[in-house]
Amino acid sequence: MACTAEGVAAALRAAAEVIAEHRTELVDLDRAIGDADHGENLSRGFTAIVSALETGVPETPAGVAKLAATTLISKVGGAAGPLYGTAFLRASAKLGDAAEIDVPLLLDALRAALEGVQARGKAVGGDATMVDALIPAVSAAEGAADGTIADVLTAAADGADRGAESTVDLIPRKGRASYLGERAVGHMDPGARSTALLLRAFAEAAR
Amino acid sequence: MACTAEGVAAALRAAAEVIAEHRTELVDLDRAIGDADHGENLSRGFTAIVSALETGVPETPAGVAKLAATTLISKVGGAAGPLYGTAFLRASAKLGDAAEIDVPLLLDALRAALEGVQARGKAVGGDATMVDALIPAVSAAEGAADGTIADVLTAAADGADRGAESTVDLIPRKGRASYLGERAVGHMDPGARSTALLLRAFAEAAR
Amino acid sequence: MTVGIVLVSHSAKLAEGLAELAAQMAPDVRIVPAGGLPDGGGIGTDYDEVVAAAQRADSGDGVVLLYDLGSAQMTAELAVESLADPSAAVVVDAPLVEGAVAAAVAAQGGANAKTVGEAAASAGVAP
Amino acid sequence: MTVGIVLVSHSAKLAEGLAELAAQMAPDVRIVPAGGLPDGGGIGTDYDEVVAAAQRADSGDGVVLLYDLGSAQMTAELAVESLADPSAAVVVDAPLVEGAVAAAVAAQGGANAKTVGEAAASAGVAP
Ligand SMILES: Nc1ncnc2c1ncn2[C@@H]1O[C@H](COP(=O)(O)OP(=O)(O)O)[C@@H](O)[C@H]1O
Ligand SMILES: Nc1ncnc2c1ncn2[C@@H]1O[C@H](COP(=O)(O)OP(=O)(O)O)[C@@H](O)[C@H]1O
Ligand SMILES: [Mg+2]
Ligand SMILES: [Mg+2]
Ligand SMILES: [Mg+2]
Ligand SMILES: [Mg+2]
Repeated sequence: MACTAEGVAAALRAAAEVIAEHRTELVDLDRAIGDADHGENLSRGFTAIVSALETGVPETPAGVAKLAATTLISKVGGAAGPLYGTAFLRASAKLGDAAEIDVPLLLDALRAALEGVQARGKAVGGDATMVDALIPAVSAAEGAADGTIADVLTAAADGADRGAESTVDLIPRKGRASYLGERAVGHMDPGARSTALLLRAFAEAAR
Repeated sequence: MACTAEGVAAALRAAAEVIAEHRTELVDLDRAIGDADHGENLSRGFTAIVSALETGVPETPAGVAKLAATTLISKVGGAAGPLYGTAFLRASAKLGDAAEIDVPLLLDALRAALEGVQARGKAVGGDATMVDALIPAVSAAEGAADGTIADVLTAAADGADRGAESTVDLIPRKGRASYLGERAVGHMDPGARSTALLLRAFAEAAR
Repeated sequence: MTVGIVLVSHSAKLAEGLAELAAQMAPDVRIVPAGGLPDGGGIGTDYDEVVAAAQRADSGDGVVLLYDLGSAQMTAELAVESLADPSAAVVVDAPLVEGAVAAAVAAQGGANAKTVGEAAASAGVAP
Repeated sequence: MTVGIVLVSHSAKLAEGLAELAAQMAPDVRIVPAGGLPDGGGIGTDYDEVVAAAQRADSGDGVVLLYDLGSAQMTAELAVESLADPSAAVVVDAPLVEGAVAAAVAAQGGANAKTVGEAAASAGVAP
């Protein structure tokens, strides 16, 4: 699938399906160390993205990313809203008016997304948040820069999976889970898990 | 009027009337540096005391004071409730099972009331609270120890008037008015004013 | 069993909303709001409601009371003094919202009353 | 005119109750609650409501936004960035209830946005 506006829209629709499938899993992860709404929050957000895309797909990949951003910001209702919203907003800014995303642009967008999440939430690596999925995702994507868009996104998803796994052993220092301190150890961060799921959905859509 | 249980009940009824008459004044004082409810709060409390006394006057002065205490604590709804409530509670404890209050017992009760207010609210003299009315009231009462109950209460009321006046120039350090800092200067503390009114009502009732 | 929490506020809505918020992360903790004057009488504290709330919040492991303003603190302290066992309850100086969430999470984790109170008292701006 | 205040909370009730409480001592200040998900949808923050609240709270002298939890802080910050003039509003790290009362009193006294924010940030346990 070419990484045009339509391609990005298709990837978001695929992501919405994956989120719907994993809604209960994300709720359960969040129940253990948070407030049991991460699956619900993202479902609400991605369902709204799908609806918005039905009304009309913006002309550029940047436009689609911007629509995803504003929708997530308005609809998610939890920390994931401003965080993923800012990620898509920063990615959109990088995409500019390109009609199609190529690998260098994708890498720029991924880096911008990570920077956006960190600017918004002030988390660093090791704080047991979605940042711990995004950091290895971006590194792995950079390592796959010689491949296709699908290769880059698959590498990113693999990195995010490893990063999400790494949060199991961490003491959370940001977000609600930080209230639990050591009691959170042994649990995967729900936001890190959803980051991995989203990147996997994007990678599959890019095949 | 003898300072029996009936006498104390009569003094409380007189106080309720005075509070009703000065309700707007107390509300206005509290509007300037607080939340405009001190007159309302005390009205509610003293009206409830009058009702409770209609059901039956306790047998001892201590019993009447205790009834006033518990009623104020339950009904006032603002800082004055726990403060005046504790004052009457401590006074009641001092009164023990005496059938009539004499001057030494009255002085003990007044001192206990002041101590109770300070224990409850942690205010000291100069903090621009009802404590600034009570401290000179107790001193003046002690200075009139050679007189009658009415003399002692009149001296206390005179002291409280001077004390209430002194709060005009103070920067509040306790209660809501403390949020205003220097902006509260120039205003009389509503609780100091109500303390003076109550003592004056008791003094008149004792004539 | 867990330590109970009482939220003493001048506003019924504030206390109820905060109880819901804190309960999100502490489903097994008794978090009892005690806000406003009786019978929808508006802004103020209700001593009798605070006493009742402290009794209801106690499942045998003690109670921590948090408050909004100074007069609510005094009401809470009087309420504790009136309990059958005043040592079973403690009024804690803490930022109300931040303290309630921290206390709820600590109580959910099985902490004792002293630790729950410390969690509230040391709660700062939210992470 | 006075600085406006927005109370960003996960709970509609909490925000509304706190707005009432803070308004008691600040009758001339625009204190706008922004709590809960849209349409009674429960606990969460509503970005669009926060943006609207910040606009409504501003009478020309600026706005101070306070929040309950970290995700409300992020929502508030995004809302401020979206304003026509983001420099007219500031999100302040403060204990929500104590900060709101202190900020309201400062605003009522005619303080500017910087001073109102500082009053909130330095609010501790209630006097
Ligand atoms: N300050 C932060 N920085 C980065 N990620 C964060 C931060 N706060 C929360 N998160 C992420 O958000 C996830 C929770 O999202 P969600 O459940 O939607 O929000 P909430 O905690 O408001 O209910 C966490 O698992 C974590 O990955
Ligand atoms: N900590 C305190 N110590 C002594 N007196 C206090 C204290 N806090 C408040 N007060 C008194 O209470 C009065 C206000 O009473 P009221 O209006 O009934 O209470 P609230 O401030 O809760 O509305 C003040 O004028 C002051 O005299
Ligand atoms: Mg959550
Ligand atoms: Mg949530
Ligand atoms: Mg008052
Ligand atoms: Mg009041």
